[in-house]
Amino acid sequence: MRATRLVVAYATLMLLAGGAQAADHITIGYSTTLTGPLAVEGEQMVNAFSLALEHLDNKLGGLPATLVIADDQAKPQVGVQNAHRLLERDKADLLAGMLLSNVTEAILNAVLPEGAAVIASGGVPAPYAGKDCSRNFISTFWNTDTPYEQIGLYLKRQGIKRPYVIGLNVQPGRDALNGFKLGMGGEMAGETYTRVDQSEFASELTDIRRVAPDAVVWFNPGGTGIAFLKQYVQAGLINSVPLYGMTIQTDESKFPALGDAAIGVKSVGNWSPELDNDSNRHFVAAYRAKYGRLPTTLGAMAYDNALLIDAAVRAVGGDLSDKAKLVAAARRADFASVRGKIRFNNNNVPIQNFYLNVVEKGPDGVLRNKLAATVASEVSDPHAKDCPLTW
Amino acid sequence: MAALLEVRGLCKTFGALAVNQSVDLTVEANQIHALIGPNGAGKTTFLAQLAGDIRPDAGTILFDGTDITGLPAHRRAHLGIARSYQVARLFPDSTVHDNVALAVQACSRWARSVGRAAAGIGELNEPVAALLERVELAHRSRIPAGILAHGERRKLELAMALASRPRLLLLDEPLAGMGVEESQATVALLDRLRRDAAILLVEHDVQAVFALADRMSVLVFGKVLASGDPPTVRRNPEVQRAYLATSGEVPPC
Amino acid sequence: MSAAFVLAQLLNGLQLGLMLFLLAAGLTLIFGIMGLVNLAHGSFYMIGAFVAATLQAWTGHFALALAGGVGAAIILGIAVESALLRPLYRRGHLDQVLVTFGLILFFNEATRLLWGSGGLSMQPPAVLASEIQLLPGLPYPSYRLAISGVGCLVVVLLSLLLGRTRIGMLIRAGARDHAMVSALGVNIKLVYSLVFGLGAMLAGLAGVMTGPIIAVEVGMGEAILIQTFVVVVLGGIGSVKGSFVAALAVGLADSLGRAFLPLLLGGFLAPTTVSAVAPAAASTVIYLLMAATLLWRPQGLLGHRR
Amino acid sequence: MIPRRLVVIGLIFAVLAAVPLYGADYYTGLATKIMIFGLAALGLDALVGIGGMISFGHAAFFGIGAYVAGLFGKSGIDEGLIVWPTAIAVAALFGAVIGSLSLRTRGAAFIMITLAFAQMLFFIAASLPALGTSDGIGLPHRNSLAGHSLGRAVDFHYVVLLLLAGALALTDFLARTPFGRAVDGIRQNEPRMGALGYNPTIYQLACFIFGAAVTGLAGALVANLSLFAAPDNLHWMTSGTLLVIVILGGVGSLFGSVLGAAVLIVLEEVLAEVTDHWMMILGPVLIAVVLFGGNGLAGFLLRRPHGRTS
Repeated sequence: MRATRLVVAYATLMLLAGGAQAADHITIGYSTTLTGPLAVEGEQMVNAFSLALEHLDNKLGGLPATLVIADDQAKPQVGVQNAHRLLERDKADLLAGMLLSNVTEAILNAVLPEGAAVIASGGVPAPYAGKDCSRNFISTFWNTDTPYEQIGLYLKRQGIKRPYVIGLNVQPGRDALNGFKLGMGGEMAGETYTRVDQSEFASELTDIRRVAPDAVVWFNPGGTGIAFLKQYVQAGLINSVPLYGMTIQTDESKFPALGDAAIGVKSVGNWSPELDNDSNRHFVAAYRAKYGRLPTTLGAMAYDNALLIDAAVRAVGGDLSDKAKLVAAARRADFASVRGKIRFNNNNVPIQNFYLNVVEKGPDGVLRNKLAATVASEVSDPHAKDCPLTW
Repeated sequence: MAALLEVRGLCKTFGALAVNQSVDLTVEANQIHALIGPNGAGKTTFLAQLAGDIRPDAGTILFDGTDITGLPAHRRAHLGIARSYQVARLFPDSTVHDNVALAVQACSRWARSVGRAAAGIGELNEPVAALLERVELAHRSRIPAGILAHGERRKLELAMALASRPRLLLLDEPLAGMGVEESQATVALLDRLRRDAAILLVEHDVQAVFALADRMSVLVFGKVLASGDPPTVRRNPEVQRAYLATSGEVPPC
Repeated sequence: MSAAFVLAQLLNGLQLGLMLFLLAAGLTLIFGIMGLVNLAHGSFYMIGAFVAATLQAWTGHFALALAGGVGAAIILGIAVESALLRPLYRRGHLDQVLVTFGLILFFNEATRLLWGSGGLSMQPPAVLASEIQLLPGLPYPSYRLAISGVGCLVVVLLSLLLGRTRIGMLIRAGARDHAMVSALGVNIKLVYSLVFGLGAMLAGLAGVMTGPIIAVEVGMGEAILIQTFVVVVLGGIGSVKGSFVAALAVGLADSLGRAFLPLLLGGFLAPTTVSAVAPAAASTVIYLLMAATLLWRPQGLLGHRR
Repeated sequence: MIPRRLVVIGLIFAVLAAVPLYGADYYTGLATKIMIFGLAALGLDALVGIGGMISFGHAAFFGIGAYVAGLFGKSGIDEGLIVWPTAIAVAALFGAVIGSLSLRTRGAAFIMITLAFAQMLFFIAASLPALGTSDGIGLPHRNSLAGHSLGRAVDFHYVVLLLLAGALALTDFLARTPFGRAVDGIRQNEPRMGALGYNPTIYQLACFIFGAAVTGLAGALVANLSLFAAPDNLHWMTSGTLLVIVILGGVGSLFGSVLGAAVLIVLEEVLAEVTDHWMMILGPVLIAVVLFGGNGLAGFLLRRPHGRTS
């Protein structure tokens, strides 16, 4: 009985104090994958996010920032458990990071109903880009079908008639290939999904040879994707049938494992280290100086993630109590994205440009993605129309 | 009267080694039939085939007129064949009492019961007490079987073999490792058992064998050398040459 | 569907089968002789590949990489056997499973600590980098043929070792009947170390050989380990010959399943249903093969009842 | 005098019951997770510790339970009194099929076959769009119990506590029935049991099905905890984790599963915060426990040669 009265008294006190009140400190709960095959991507994200914090003097929107990092082990259930720990024990003001869309979806399912704010830089689960879009969630990245829709539109313009699609048999893989079909339209020459642990693709490659398509579109961002690409090159197919995928499958973090097999591979992405703007030049140079290599797309997204939070917190004057207000501020925020100026759609996913990248070996013998062309400008993702939110 | 157990032409080879070569053997009801022979003669393998642990390569086993050659061990047990083992491992983690209780419940209506804790079922526990009394192990009933002395394990084996009220007991060296007194008591017990069941007895203690056996067979190199009542077998010159004469009176166990 | 297509798919299956055999041969002997359930067998595969990839990056020579990778697997294998696994032979399977499970965690994480989580690149030797025209209309990567060649060579050498040498016969006898080896009075510790080293060597060889076609990355051993288990059970524990037959069967079933199931299902199902069901069906083929075989022969194709 | 075993069990449950009184939801959730994994491992301990069957594919039943809850959630049925018994029944059914096939072998082959079957289910779950492939199936919200919402972490915690206590009591009782003793006898000496007249396979299969059912219930609960059924629940690493819990807790002790789960989950939480390379510590810890640990935590607490010796 006494306890109840205490709680009531406390609540009244808070109400009286109420209204906008600037916090004196901000804690970011950062969730990503730091063990298993995807750890390499998670490390890039943490590196880039930390770099941004350094550039901002360890402050976000003027508030001294604490970063608490949690490893989701690429498992949805671990991600959910971490999210609860970050929010409840570490008193995180918001969650950031996020890598795999299925882990993100589980986390969003768990924390959004409780009113938490998630300002992320990972893959957006299709439902949360569409009908389940939320005022408490925003991401600097994309949902996987968007780049593939752009690949489809691009290949159609290039006169491709009979593409063969091959994807990892996971939900993002199916989303991606459906996105491609949406952009491309028409019949596929073949459609194959591969097992998550499959590292031997001889059967599929033989099938591609049989079908003789005029292009192959692939989705396989994990370690088995490296095996696929190497085998595609070894089978001599790379010279006869062009291969297209998204850039994060063939960027900096994959070069050590791919080696020269990556040369000539074309991909579509929303960012390139060669993008010419102040923020990007600063980011790429600083990243290279600190970590000795070029950043990856996921790193760039993580850097944007920190800049976005910084701008949002500044916009609400340091008041972290109203999470929806914070996210709303983020979507309107004027921040110096490494992609130049970007804006957010009604579903809180960026409207952004897409570029064609080609892997080449520089004069120094180092592999890099060469920005070859702009594929599309100011692209909205295909789910935005399903999102009921208006602003 | 028909024989309780009738074995015809039983053969078993392991690789190149013929362990049993066309063994014929008959055990009458309520008789003790001793099976003797030097080490490695194939006696244990023979018992294992009767009990169903090893499948013979050829031959038939008839029990009470039924062909049981292809039956699994547990089905034979239900028909009334019980077996004791040469190397007694039993259930080392369970108490002496629980060892025998397992044997008692095996062929009772309680075997698959999940309705009551075993410790509270009188129908299982009373026979256990009686059996332990019978083999003089009652005082050891609460200790794990794994820490029993060798002779005590033989007694426990015997109690478990008796638990199902079998019609045929296959005993593999029940006296091994027993002191003189224990040995005498067990011989007396086996002697009394004759009233309830036939016994096929593999035993190295020749004195005990001659004291107990109604009939005996001599197994050498997997073949039955002689069969008959003890005096006849004892007089058989081949037996004397092959077994008794070469290895002395009492073969080592 | 052309004959060349079918033939190429058969070659794919054979090559996968031969790689599986390299892993399964050692595993089945270790199971058979020592009664040891070794979950960490895939770790030797991984270590072999990592060391080879590193050596290739340093020296540029494939042969050196091959020798180094296999050597590292042998050394690690013998070290693990004598330091950790020896006390386990007399313990139950449960303890073995847990210790080798702990070893997997350790090796994976240690590898990540040493080499980072990005994985390494390994290239085929220059002479084998392209594809060759096997038949008109049948180009095939020459490195894959080389893998099959190495696999066949190992089959021959292993059968000579097991069939013609005294130590080989001991190993075979021991794998068939655990009690036999000690009965023969040989130095059992030496035989155990030999067999374990042999198993680790074959696993390391498989890792080095597949390195150029897959991603050399942490955890690569586990994906293939479970298929290897299927091979060992299917062939019969302790039987190298059985493992050979089963490895080819599993390799063919897996490859052909992935190649032909979609086409087969496409005959009577809608394309969307095929793309939904075929991957699931193809990935269960080898397990169904195993279940069916066990119904018929619980001891495996060439295994002995034990 | 109350037996020490009961005192220990009483203390464990008292601590678990007290967690929500003192901790935030996060700690309550952690304690709930410990109980759910303890329950899953209890099912496995019935197999391993009493039945002597080392299954390396027990995550199959954990996953089956989770997916049953997921599929019900998707179709809008969220009454625990319907979902949980169904999860138990479906897991038992799969247990019957997998068990009867696997029990055609023994020893090492049994270990590998159970592993292979679990992998098969993993690949089916991870590849079929109807089961959500890699995403698994989300539950819109937690199951209710007889119409009462379990949305609050505390309520769910106590329901899991009761289910765990019930399952532990039932398993403990069954182990003491004639049937349970027979299963234990088969673990100790299978040929001898055959000679006594038991058909070992029947008893082992029944034990296998029981263990599958218990773990199936745990699966339905874990889906409720994370509002998610994921292929990960079926993965062989989860099977390994369950075995680790059984060993840590003490094989055959039954209640030790809860202790094992507590130690492993807390260790994972603590180590993961110290270093990303926590598996490098966990691996050797595991090896040390197996080599030098005696019979796990239960063995340590009871200081008896074997957990099941009465």
